[in-house]
Amino acid sequence: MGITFYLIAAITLAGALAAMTLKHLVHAALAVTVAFAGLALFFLNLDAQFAGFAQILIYIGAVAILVVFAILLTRGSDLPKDGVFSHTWFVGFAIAAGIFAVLGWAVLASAKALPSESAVPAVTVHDIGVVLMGRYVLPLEIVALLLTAATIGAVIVALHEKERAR
Amino acid sequence: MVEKADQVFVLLQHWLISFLPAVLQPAAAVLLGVIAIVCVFPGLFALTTIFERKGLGRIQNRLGPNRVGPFGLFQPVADGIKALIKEDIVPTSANPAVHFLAPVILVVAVFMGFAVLPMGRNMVLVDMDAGLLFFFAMGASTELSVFMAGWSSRNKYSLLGAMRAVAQMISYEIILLLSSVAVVMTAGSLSLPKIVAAQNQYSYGLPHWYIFTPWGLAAFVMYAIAATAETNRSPFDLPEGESELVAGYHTEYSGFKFALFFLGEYLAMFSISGLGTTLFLGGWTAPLSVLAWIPSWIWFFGKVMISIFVFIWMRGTLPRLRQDQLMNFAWKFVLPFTLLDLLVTAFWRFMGEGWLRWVVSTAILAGAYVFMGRVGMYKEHFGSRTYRYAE
Amino acid sequence: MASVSPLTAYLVVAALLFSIGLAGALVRRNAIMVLIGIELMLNAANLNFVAFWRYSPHPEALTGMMFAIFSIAVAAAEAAVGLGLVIAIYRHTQTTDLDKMNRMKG
Amino acid sequence: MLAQNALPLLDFGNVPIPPQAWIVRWLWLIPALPIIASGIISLMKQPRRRLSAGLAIAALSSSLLLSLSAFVYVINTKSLLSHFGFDPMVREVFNRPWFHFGNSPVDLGWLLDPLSAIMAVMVCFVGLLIFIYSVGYMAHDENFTRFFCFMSLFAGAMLGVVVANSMLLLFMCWELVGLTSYLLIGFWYHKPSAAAAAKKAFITTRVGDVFFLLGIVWLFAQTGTLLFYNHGSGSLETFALQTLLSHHAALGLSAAGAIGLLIFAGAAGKSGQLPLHVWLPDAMEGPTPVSALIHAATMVAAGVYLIARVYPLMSAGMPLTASGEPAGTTTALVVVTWVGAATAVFAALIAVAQNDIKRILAYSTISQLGYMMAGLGLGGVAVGMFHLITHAFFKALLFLGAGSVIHGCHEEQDVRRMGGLKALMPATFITYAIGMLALCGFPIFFSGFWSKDAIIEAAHNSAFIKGPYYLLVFGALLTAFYMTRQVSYVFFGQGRGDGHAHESQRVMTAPLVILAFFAIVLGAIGTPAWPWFRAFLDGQAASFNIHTLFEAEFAKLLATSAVIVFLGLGLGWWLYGNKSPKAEEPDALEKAAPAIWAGLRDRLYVDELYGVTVIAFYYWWARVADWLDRRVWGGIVAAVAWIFKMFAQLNRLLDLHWVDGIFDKICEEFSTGGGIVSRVQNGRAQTYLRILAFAVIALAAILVWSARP
Repeated sequence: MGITFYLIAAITLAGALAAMTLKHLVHAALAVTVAFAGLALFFLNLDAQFAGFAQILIYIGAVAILVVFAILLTRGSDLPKDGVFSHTWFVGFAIAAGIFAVLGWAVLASAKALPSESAVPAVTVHDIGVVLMGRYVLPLEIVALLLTAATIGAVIVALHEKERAR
Repeated sequence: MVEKADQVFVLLQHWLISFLPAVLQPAAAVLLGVIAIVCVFPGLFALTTIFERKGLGRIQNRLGPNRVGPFGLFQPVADGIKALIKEDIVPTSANPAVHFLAPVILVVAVFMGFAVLPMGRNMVLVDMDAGLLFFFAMGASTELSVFMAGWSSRNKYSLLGAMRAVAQMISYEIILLLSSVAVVMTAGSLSLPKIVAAQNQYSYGLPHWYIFTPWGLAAFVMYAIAATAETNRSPFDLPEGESELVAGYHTEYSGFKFALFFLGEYLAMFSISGLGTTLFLGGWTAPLSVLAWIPSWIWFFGKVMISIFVFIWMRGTLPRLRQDQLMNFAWKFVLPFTLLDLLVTAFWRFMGEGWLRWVVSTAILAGAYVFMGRVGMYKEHFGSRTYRYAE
Repeated sequence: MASVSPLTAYLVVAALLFSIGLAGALVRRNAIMVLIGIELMLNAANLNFVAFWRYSPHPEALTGMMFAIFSIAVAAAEAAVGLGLVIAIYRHTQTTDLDKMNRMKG
Repeated sequence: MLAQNALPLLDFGNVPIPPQAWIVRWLWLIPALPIIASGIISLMKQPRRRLSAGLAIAALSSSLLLSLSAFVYVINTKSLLSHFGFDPMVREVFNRPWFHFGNSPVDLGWLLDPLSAIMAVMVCFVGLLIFIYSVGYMAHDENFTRFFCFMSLFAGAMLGVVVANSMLLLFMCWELVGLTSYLLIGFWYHKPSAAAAAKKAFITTRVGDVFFLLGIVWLFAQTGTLLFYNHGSGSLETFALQTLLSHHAALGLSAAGAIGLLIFAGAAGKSGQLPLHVWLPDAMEGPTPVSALIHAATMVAAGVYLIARVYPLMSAGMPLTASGEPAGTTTALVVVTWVGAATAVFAALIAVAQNDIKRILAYSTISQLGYMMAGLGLGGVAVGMFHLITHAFFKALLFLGAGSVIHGCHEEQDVRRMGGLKALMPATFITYAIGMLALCGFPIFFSGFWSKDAIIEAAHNSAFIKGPYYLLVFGALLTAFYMTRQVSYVFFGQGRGDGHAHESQRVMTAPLVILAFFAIVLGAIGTPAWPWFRAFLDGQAASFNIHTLFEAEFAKLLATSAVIVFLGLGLGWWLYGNKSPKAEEPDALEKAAPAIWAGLRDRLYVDELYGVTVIAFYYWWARVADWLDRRVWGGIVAAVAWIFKMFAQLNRLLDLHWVDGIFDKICEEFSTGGGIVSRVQNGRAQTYLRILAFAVIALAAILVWSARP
């Protein structure tokens, strides 16, 4: 529980909060990128090198870019005219707070039962590869199929329909 | 003596940190490495700019810079001073924070990539287990900075240039990654020093570089194409096509921020050349076993400089592509071919030693190349250009 | 906070992140921001997985890590399809405001 | 099947016959290949001309190869059997059960014996030549692929008739032949006359087929099997024939005789025998290759082939002498003989007064079919079949020649508008002349002479039926006469047509030359000196004996027929040779006897007779049925409908006031309730998400509450 943890937590939560509250969509997208980067740092801090780099590669390199593309394509970079939040925003915040209360209570209530091994796991990329190709080969194939389907699906969904072109 | 020359920088580092208490030694070693990288590559950048301008000059049948210093060698210094003392203009409508952060993030992310490149025997800053993944993660981060630069400038040319750059970089990053995966499959590691070590063998005095296999050659060609596109170099320099977009995403940058972009671009070129060298050209290993006495870092930087020369040469030779040609080329030719190359690599791996795998792999790749190039790309009009002149 | 074990701290951070994401998903009017909120929620879950993996008695089984990696891959697919849908909806309705997308009203 | 036939041979140990001959098992491929080809062609687009024609020809060529190997197999097996002292009759069958009819299984099968082997070879060969000829003849037709589809199907169906070993299979293929003949005759369906002719052919043959079907059913009822041969239990084998003979039908006929006559009615329909011949001349409306195929090799031959196939049934109960020679005849055969002989003369008479080149040939075909029938009735299978085979070749030759003439004269069919083509179309002329001489029975050198002579000889030698001999001889005279008339009109004299005639292309003349060659040489296999054909069919060895030609009895006959032929030729040449009358000028015979000429020209009023009798009767009957339908049945139906309508009215009232009222009330309540609930579904995704999250909180609360200590 070093200073690093608090620093990263602060960066991540600040990024997430900014993303959810900033008016300007591009700013929000950049803020969420900060949150993603913070999460990647969390992963590195947790000795999960592979997951951390994958997080950077996928979330910062792909998802964030995708989000800003979508924002620009839907003219989201203009400021919204009638408010960022929906008019019943209070209900939403209340429910989110309720969820946090439930989760927090659950975590704190079970704190004693949680494992707390502190030895750094000696896991190399090679081990991950072996497990991916061995025990988790079926999920891997399914994810591959899912990604293919998602790629095709996204292309088809977003395809420009010629008849409806204005 | 030979050994000493090879390890001169390592020994220097050890000698320097030996003056410090043991607690501080690891941190100091890293700090020294970082300082070395931060000093060497910008120096190389300065050297390359004059090299490029002179080279392009020769290609275009003129002299190039020749006023500042002997043979114009001090031109980069003059340029640097000019960039530093120039007024830093930020457009009024621009988003100042993002506008400022973009070049910084770019340069930082690019510098990060050098951390895992082995520049000589035992000369790697961090020997990371997932080094290659780290390199690509950092490479992916540059895209966002390009977008930030283009968007925050509030300029149509900047935004268009940024969008083009991002689209192009995303498309070609996949190819870059997949062509590297072929090497990873064979070497069995994501760690770059290990990949170099796997190539550090000789039979009949010739090295076991991956470029000297059918799949390796194919992967290298694809890697080179993708690297050119990834660094926005000609003929893939559409994001900065001055005839269309003024200067692309850094149109609104001036002074030192512009210099940072300039620096970032060249650093990206170095790092991607360095990675290509590491993956396919045996990194710091000598091309012939008899030449192994020459220090390894000389080989590494020599290979990188040759790649840089090829970049410059291409820039002086090839015309720019069209946007649709660029995308079609990436998705319809290079990507399928790279995927096929992955299959061939797996095939190579499991076929065992012998001449048969050479014949089969070469046949598959050559057949696919001819088929996809002739048949698949026929409609994309990549054939010889036709010119029409005014009557 | 010194008495809090590392895992608990990570879990609390993840819960906070999840709630922020959920709040965003519940109150933002823009569909893209709702998707970002959902991504944040997914990431919070990933953080939980990795944290559990790190502090579990058998990290060499790699279960939590694998879960996180697969979850990242699935999230990428989800983002692609979700944003594609947003763009498609935008083309039809010229808006990404969820409050205006109520044609399915019963 | 085969194994049982060949097993005794295996006892010798060194017999070179394989225990299972593949050709028997794969015999079905002979009809199947053209049928499959036609199926494939039917899927092709119209412009795929070369491919469709190529496919049809390739399929039929393959069938020809298979037929030839079957033929060779029969010859080889026969010589082997006779060499080892067995009965040299080759008859191998391959049967498969198809379905059960009550308790009796209905089998399908195919049969390889000399008759089917030689018939299959003939059909394939002549058909193939006609196919090749069609490529040239139909070259300009837009429905080229459809034509080859039909032709291929037609050839396949005919081959099915040939190899069938089951009355049922034979009948199915028989009907398929009928269908395709309808399609082909009506190929140019946009011509009303062609459409009418197709209909006429279809309906007329159907009249015969009804009797045929009755015969089949009767046969099945009596013998319990429809197979021809099945190792002693087939319907044409001794046991079944004995059963049939022991049953007596009406008029002193045995069941065998009655069934034989019913089957003959079917054969008469297909082969255009006397009462049912009317469709054949009209069938000339189809394209010429179709005429050639129908008239020479396939459809009309099917009837003769059928009689030859069921000959054991027809001749059942025939008294035999001690040496096995027939010592009497049966009623069925007598009927066949008389009908055949009458048809021969009748059709030949009509042919004299026709002016359409193809119509003359059509009547000639009917006449020759009469000869074949008479030959079957008088001399048995070999005599009739020999004429069938030779006739197939020279009649195909004549039809294709006629087609070539028509093609060359720009679709002109009237012989009076032709003339002088001898010089313009030399290849056609020479081959046509060969065909004509073969048909006339020009002595010694032409196949027609030997086959026709065999029939006349059989008629002369027959001790039981005398009349047909004179009819047949008169028919031969007429044949020579009308063919001379036709050839004189077409090829000699001055050209009378408009437009310039030209020789046809190679692809059309080449089949003519091949057919002409066979029209000459085919006679060699059936001369009395070397009766190979008869021996082949009867399963005996043939021996060469030149002296039979010079026996007094035979020489007398030979001389008679020669004299008759020359008389006919001379008469024809005297009246028409090199005269080149004008087209509008009355015929030479018409000047002599206008009344007879008019009768002959109008085809002896058979069509008109049918018009006032059968067709008029059907019209009247149809009118009665129509009246019944409209007044009686229609009235009943209307009454029933009215009653139901009344019921429906009653029902409607009930529905309107009671059922609907209650239902509407319930629906209203539902609608109000739904309106209240639907407020929750406001179409906003976030509302749903909130409900979901709220539910999670609620669930957690319940959990916490219930887990409370």
